[in-house]
Amino acid sequence: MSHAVHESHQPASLADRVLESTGESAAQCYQCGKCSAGCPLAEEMDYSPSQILHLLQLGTKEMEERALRSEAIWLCLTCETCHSRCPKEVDLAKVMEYLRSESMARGMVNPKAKDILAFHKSFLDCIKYTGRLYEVGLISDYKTRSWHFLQDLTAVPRLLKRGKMKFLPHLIAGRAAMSRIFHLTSQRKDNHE
Amino acid sequence: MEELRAKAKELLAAGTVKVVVGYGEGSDKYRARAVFVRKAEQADKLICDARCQQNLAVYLTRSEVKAMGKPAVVARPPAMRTLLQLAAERQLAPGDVVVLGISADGKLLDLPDFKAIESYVATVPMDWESNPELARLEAMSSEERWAYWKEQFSHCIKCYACRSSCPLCYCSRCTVECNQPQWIFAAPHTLGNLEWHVMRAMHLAGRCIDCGSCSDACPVGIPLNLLTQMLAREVKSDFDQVAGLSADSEYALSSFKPDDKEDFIR
Amino acid sequence: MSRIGVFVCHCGENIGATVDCAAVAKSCGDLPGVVVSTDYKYMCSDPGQNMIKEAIRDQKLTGVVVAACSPRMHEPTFRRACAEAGLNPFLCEMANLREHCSWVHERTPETTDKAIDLVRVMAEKVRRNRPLYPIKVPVTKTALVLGGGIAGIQAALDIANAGHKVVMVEREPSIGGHMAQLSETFPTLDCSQCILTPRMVEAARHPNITLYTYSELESVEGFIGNFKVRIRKKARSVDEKLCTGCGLCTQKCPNKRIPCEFNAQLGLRSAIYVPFPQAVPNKPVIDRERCTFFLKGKCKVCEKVCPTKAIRYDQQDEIVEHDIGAIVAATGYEVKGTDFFPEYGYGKYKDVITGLQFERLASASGPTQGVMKRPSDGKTPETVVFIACAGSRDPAKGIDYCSKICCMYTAKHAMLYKHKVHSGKAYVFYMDIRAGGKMYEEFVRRAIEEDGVKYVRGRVARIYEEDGQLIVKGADTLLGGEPLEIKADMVVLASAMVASPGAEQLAQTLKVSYDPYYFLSEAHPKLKPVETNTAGIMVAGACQAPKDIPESVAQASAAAAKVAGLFSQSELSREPIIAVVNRSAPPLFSTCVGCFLCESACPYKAIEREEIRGRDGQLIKTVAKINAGVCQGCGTCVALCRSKSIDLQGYTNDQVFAEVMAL
Amino acid sequence: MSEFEPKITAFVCNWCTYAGADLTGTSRIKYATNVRAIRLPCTGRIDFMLVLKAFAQGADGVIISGCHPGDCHYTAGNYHARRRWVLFRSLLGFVGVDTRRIKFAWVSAAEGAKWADLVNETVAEIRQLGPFKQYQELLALRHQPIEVA
Amino acid sequence: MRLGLYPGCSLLGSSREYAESLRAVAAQLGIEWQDVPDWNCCGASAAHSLNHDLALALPARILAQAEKAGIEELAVPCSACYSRLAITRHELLADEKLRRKIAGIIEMDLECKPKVLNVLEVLTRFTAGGLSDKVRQPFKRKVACYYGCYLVRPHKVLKFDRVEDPQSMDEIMKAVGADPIDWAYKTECCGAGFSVSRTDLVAKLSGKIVDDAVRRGAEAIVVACPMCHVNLDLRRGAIEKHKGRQYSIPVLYISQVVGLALGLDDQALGMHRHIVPVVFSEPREAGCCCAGHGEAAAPVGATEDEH
Repeated sequence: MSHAVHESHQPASLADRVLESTGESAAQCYQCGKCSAGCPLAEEMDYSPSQILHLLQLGTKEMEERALRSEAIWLCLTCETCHSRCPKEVDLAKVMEYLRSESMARGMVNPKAKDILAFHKSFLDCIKYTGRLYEVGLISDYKTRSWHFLQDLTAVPRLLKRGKMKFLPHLIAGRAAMSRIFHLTSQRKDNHE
Repeated sequence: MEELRAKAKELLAAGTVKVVVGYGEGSDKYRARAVFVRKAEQADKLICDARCQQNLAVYLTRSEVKAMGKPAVVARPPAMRTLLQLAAERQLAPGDVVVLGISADGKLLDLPDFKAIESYVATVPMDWESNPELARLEAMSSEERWAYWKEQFSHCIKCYACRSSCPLCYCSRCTVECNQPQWIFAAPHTLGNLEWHVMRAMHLAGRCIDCGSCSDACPVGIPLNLLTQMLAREVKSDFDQVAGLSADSEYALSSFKPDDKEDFIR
Repeated sequence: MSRIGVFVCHCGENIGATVDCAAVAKSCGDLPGVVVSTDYKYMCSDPGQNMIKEAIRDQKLTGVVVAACSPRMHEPTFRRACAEAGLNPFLCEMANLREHCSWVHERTPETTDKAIDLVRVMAEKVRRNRPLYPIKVPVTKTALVLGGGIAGIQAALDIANAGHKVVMVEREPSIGGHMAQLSETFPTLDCSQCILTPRMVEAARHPNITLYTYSELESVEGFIGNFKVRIRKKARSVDEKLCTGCGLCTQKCPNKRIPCEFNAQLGLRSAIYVPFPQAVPNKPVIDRERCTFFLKGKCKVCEKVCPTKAIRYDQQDEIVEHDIGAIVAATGYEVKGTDFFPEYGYGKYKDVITGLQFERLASASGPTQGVMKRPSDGKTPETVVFIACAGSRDPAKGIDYCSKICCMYTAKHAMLYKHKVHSGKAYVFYMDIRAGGKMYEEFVRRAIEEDGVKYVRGRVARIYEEDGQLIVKGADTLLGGEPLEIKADMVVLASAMVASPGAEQLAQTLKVSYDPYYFLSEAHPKLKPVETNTAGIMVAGACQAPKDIPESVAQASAAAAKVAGLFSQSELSREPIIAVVNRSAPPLFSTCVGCFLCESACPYKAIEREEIRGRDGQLIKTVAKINAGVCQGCGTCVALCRSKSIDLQGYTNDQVFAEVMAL
Repeated sequence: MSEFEPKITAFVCNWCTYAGADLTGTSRIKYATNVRAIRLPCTGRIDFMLVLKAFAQGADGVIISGCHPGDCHYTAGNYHARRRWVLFRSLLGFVGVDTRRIKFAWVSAAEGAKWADLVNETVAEIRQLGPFKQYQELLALRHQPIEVA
Repeated sequence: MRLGLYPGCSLLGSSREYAESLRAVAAQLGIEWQDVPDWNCCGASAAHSLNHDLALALPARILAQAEKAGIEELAVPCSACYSRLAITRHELLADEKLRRKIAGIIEMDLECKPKVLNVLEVLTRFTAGGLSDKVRQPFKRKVACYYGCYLVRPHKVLKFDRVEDPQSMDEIMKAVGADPIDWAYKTECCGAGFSVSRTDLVAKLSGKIVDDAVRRGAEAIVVACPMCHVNLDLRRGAIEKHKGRQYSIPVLYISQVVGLALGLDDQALGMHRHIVPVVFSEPREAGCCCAGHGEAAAPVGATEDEH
């Protein structure tokens, strides 16, 4: 189920690519809206989950781009509420996951999503080098990426006070393995710039 | 081997069975042959070693053996599958036969009923799953395959050893014996031979339990089991059914799914 | 030695202009066994037919080939002609020179060659034809109707009124089925019981109808026209003859805290009970699982109070047998309970109810006498949410199909609610409104336009309780899936319609096929909607698929018509084109080895097992036997039989083989 | 004519394909004369041996056609037939028969045109493949002529 | 009982108390932890937001490491990690090709043998039979059992408990003398990985959760997931700001509650590490543990909010 985005034979429509790489078919959806009804962040989204699927179903170039440029795909928390209730058993979280990666691959990331993306990247970079999540490193790296230098300023000392943050990262032995994993799985410019 | 003989003695002595179908010394030290032990004291005629591969279940449906009374049969995994298939085809009922199962490594197995046999054979792989010869033929071009089989069939002398060695060829009248109409040319020439073997393979499709007796028995060495093996694999891949694994299995050709494969039908 | 006549028809220009009919006749004259071969302008005309008849008489023909149009056109005509001339009609075959030759080819030598081939093929077949005689099956003119709902009642009455006997079996203590539970019916809003109860009484009183309530089908044997059925009369613990239905026992019964099935668990009943006031028969039964006497061994209050001494604690189940000619299955449906819906609270919220429960709430005879009160606290619900497609069209829940009636009854429910609670607010969550039917769309529009029911297009994701109210989390897909939260006092689930419990078992007893949801299958989706693939067994109502009342009634009458048609003759006569298992002299008896692999290939379950026994009664072998009454002659078993022990009359191996060899 | 004219035997069911072919006629749609159709009640009745016999009789191609799935007059005959053909076809393929010589189709009573196309396309394709030499060779090895009586 | 343990990154940092309490409780119940050697981060929730292969490869390495160490059952306290490991295992077992591919990426044998257990599954093994003999100070309080997303969804894969309104944590709570309330937000999402990047959304989502728990009279929210804990505890300031009111309800790890009931002391259970002090309005009948506890007893709302 690896992503097909960069394989030579690229299926014509976005829906087809989603199907090929996630096994989830947008055509399955009959637009009952149960996903949107249950989604914790539906009201924050520019397109509700069911609309994202509808964009895929319509499948014109414009519609597909709207889906890929949407903020919705970034607001998806992969909480799986939609999937667990979908009468047609569409794993929307998986679809969103795919859309995010293609959105990045094609440089269509919605500007409003920059913070979220920045965090994910900081997070991954962090474990890429240390093997484990190093919260201090994560936060500082995230701040520099996101330019939110002041955020959580007051939280940090309280965390430190309660012994919840260490100044030095845990370095795992298999760091070589980690960087190889990252290298092999990110044969695509999209993952980390 | 000793425990086998002991068991056979016990069964015959107790009168649980009237005959034990097993392996005995053959005409020379390289061969084993089927023996029908009917007295406890003769049980020592039974042997069990690497030479003993023939599928003895073939005798169970033969009237001569039936006449002897309730049998016990020494069964290697293929014979076990035969018993299950025969049961599925109403030729055997539970309790009709005592099974002296022999595991691949020659151990005597305790297989009190069909359920037990089922759970054992489930663990034994089929030959068709990994027969390089199958792959070799499929790699050939259509023409090459035709040439191959034409050559093979040209040798067939219609001795029907394939049929008599086959535990599932138990019909009281074989189609080849029909003369109203004469479905298959009686004379042994390539076309008739082809018809005979194609027909036999079709009649075993979804039933063959892959013991290989047919090709072992063939005096001119035609690898007949390739035909049935190829079909067995089709049945598995297309209909997800395997013969000989259950005493109440469905017959692939008298069952169906509405969405069965039909990519070749326009 | 066969003497065959070949008669080539010109069909005016239709064949003659393209095929050289004379040449065909001439060349076919030389075919082995052919003694007459001639051509004529119109074979189907009287002179033409006479030509054939004369030839049969004068030439003592043993077989006839008419080379003309399609057998699907004139085979009956020419076979009749042969019969009139004293030749067994099944010794006549047709070669299709028109549809399959002259009309599809140009006039070329090849076309005539093909025509000759087609005749030769048939000549070779006819040489092997054997005289066949129509199969006669006696018909017992009594119908068995399974299920006493509206479909069963309708079917029973129609058959009975046609002058035939009917045996009616109902599982519950009273007939009436789900329709008796309904309040009003769409689209007319007339009271369900008002239109149903007269029919129930009529059925019970009808001289031609024998009614078994609180009874179940035990077994069925035989085939069309000749079924033998056994029916289990469950012990009522009451002597129906003595009981007058005075109701004293039910009033005095100390155990009155049992959830009432008729009121869909919303009301209570006693241990000895009559399901509902208008029950037919109006005789109580003792619920032995709940009766104090049966549980603890003492009580017997009912026995003490019964004025006619009709109570029978020691009554046993009774098995009755009937000879039956045809069966109508009308076993109806069930609805999914609220516990089927995790996201709607696993049934733990009292005020989340099913449509059927709402019917009881709305019914004047219901636990609230038709006053809108919610189950939890009896408060009048100010806001009610109706959820359509609850469980239906929901593959995740294993129910892919549309329950068909929910759109309509949900509109009706909302309407009824608004009529009862004018100030109330009614919301309907729907996916599509399916209102195909006479006055249906108009009805739904009325609910929306006149009664102000609010329709929201979307599925509800979750319901939870908060301060005695139900928070309904939905979304409005017409507003782009915008989340929509409604604080409701009551929620009504139009929960999925499913086959009634035991449907699968019933289907197996009847040997009729059923779909993955255990709805019984009709013989043909378009052309045989009430027959099943087992001859003589019909389906009616929701046991075949979700249906509303009008449809159920229509199908019931259709089934009744089929039964009446069958009963219109005292003998069934069927074309002898059926499969036959060979028989031969001892010791073989038959070449059949009894593998019965053919059994499951038969779409009609026509293959039976025959035990061949010696004089001493010793079982020699078990072989297949085709039930001539049931076999339809598809020949699937014939092609399947390895030892060629089965053959198909009219298309025997010998005949078909010869046809191929003639080419 | 000089060109090779394939001989084709068709096995069709009575209720769908035979009726469909009738419709081809009533609609006066023209097609090649090479096909001889044998009428059987149902595809379920078609014994695979008949196909071998057709080839033995010198047929260069065979057509097998019946009701579409779900439309079988006998509800399920065609489903059983379909399984039979799945296996029979791969078996013939395995012994080296060019399976293009056997055409399987669903032709309903309403598909008169489809029948004509089926015949024409089959004839054309078999003409391409040429006479069924392989089988003919075996025929040459025949000892005695087939007894029809 | 010997069980494999995958602590996960947060248990070394932001949720040390979870680790501490878990180890303390384990000692009491006789669980012997075998940590996965040289484990790495599972990637939740960032990896599967960006790159599917990576999202599989990271957990796959953990599984492989556990396998190599001969671990048969792998306990995963962090439910985010649990979800990643369980889903990865499921996907890899379902797709031979994929498994070989990932095995190639991590360059290790990958049979996916170790069975993945969440903390509730582990604890239930001890509470199912009733803990009464071990319970010294029944935790006699109304608790809101908060399961969050990752313990129950996707049900098809995890096949754990009921997907809506699950019960296992409630049962464990009953076993230690607590009184689990019936509430609406058991499985609603808290905002998960958005804690840092979209604190505003987390405040909103977690706000609903805290609010409902309080309105229904819960005295404590019980969680089994560091992410949930961070959002409900560390982000309390943001929540209060968003809701415009203050909430004193503490957020405890299930292991801490069990620990208290077993009579372990606060320090050992890391009670002092919460941002929202563990203070209960009225003391429990059965002695008192936390009330007025110096270290943690900061005044309600002392959690000044971010910038």
